[in-house]
Amino acid sequence: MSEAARTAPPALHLTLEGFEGPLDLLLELARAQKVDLQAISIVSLVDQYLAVLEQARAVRLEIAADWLVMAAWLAWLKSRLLLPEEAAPDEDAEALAGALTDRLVELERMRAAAAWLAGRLQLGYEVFARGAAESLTVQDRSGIAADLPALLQAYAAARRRALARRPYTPKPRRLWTVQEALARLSRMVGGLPDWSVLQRFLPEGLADPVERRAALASTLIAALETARGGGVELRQDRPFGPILIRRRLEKPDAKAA
Amino acid sequence: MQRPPEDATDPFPPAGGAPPAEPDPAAFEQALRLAEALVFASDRPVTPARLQPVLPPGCEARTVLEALAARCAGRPVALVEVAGGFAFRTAPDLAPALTRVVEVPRRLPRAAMETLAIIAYHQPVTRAEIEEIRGASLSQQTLEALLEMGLIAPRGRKEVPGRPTLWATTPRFLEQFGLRALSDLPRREELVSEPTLPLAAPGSGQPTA
Amino acid sequence: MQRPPEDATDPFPPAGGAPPAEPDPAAFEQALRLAEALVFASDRPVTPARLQPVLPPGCEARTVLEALAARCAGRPVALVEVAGGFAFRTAPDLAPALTRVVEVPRRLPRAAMETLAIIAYHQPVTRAEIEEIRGASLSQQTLEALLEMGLIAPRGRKEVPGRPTLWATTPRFLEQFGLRALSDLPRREELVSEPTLPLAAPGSGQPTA
Repeated sequence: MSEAARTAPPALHLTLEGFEGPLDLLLELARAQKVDLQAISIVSLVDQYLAVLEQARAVRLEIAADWLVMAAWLAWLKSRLLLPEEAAPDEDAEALAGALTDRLVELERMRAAAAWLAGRLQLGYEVFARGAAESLTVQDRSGIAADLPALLQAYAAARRRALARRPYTPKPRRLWTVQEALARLSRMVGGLPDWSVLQRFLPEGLADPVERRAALASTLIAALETARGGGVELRQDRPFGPILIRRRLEKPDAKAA
Repeated sequence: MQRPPEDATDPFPPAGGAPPAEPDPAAFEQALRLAEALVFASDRPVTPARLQPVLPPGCEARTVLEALAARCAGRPVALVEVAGGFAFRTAPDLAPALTRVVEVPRRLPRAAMETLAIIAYHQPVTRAEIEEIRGASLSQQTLEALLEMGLIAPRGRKEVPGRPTLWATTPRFLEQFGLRALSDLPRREELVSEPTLPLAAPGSGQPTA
Repeated sequence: MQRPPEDATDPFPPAGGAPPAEPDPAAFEQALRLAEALVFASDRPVTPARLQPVLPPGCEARTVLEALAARCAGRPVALVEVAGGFAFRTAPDLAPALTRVVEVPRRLPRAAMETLAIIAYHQPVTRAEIEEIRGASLSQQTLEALLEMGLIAPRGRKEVPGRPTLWATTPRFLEQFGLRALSDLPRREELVSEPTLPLAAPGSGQPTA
């Protein structure tokens, strides 16, 4: 489309469809001036642009906003450029015209770069690479992907699963009988000179709290039983305080009597 | 270098006569160039039929490919006939030097990981005990895989009827999991609430039961 | 057949002395074989650094690759320096024949080529900046086509309001256009030298457009 336009510059105005935007058209018009882009006449460029746009409007009413915005901006720029020297904002207009030229030059450069790239021998078009690469790699699968967290997780998971599957069977309890507590108490109390807490008379190695409480109860009953028989004395200084126990001394005997 | 066609299915007249196609050397040379380029660029082995339309008239594709294969002999890259056509392959004498080893660590299957964990915590332990603790049967395959990886080893036999093998972890196990010693493992009780210990308090300990 | 390395940047002492590395001919020959096999097998350019560990001691990878390139000149598959490495490419004169059987993708349309050129010269660059330079909006289609071909890739975000994506070219871009590095692109000042007959026709060289 633009190819046709270039060969016949006067016919540019027939359509805007071949252009990718106002800048594209401006570049084409600037080229038509056949001078260095740096030396183009912005004023004549503006006139040409507006003329093309006018023609296009005659053909089709609907013209995209960016074309019209560019037209308005260019018209304003032209009026500024044509103002007499003394008008203050002249420098602005010069700068804006320069900026427009710079943009056109940059677009021109990028067009040239695209053309340069397109002219290269391209991979997959003019030259070809190895179609099916050989993989010169061997997989060593001797390593193991496992770390400590995974190991621990596996253990926990296995146990949890095994436990959940197992039918619940209450563990047979090893309970400390009152007889056993009596035996232990009578064996131990002789060696104790002074008050001792009841807990000292529990069997050793009771980790299970239930078994421990049961043993405590048995030992208390045994202590009460022994105290009733006069073997020991019991004492509790305050409610829920520690229960103390000691061998009965001879002297209070008289007092009791 | 150039070889006459050796097509067994087409015994060509030895001399005189008019061999169907003995192309001129320049054309054959160009055919060799085209064949080499096409086989190189193709994403799959090149059949004679695929090569044929590329060749100058009078060149027979299979003949060209076989001549190319002969010419490539001794090069670091050889033309070989594989399923479905011809392809370039690295010469066998060079492949080992070029081959890179990529480590692709295996993941242990769940059963193996759990078994290993149980051996680690309960060692030395018999297979039956592992099954009891895991609540699932243990395949010979799993045990053998762990053995083969060097993570476990037999350590004596249990003095019970049948004298089953006792299993334990190896130094390789410590290395794999970055442990200095087995005592570096977190305590069992921190991992699972075992029914043999606290659960005790009836009702507590087994909310899921 | 064997050539000494021709490294212009390293004028080696003519005789006597102790040239840093003038490996013995057999080792150099083996190095050439290894280099050819490795580059041939690879689907990406092979860097000297990738080749070096494979070579016999005393052989410098770049020297070997350059010697190999010289040796392969004129072959149907030549060694070229591209995208920071070396790769085999079919000779351009064979393209017309090859494209009869090798599938060739559609060429990029003009808008995509221009966008690509802008990204190449202005990278990293935002979409808005590309549109500013072209004076036209950039269609999603164009961006996707370039992305799909692997020619461009996002490279971070610009620290301005909205943090727009910055685009840059990829190594694949260098490969596509046979460039050793971005510095192989013509300098900006050289792009438009002759103002009157600049780039004769934008969109030329693209007969399909």
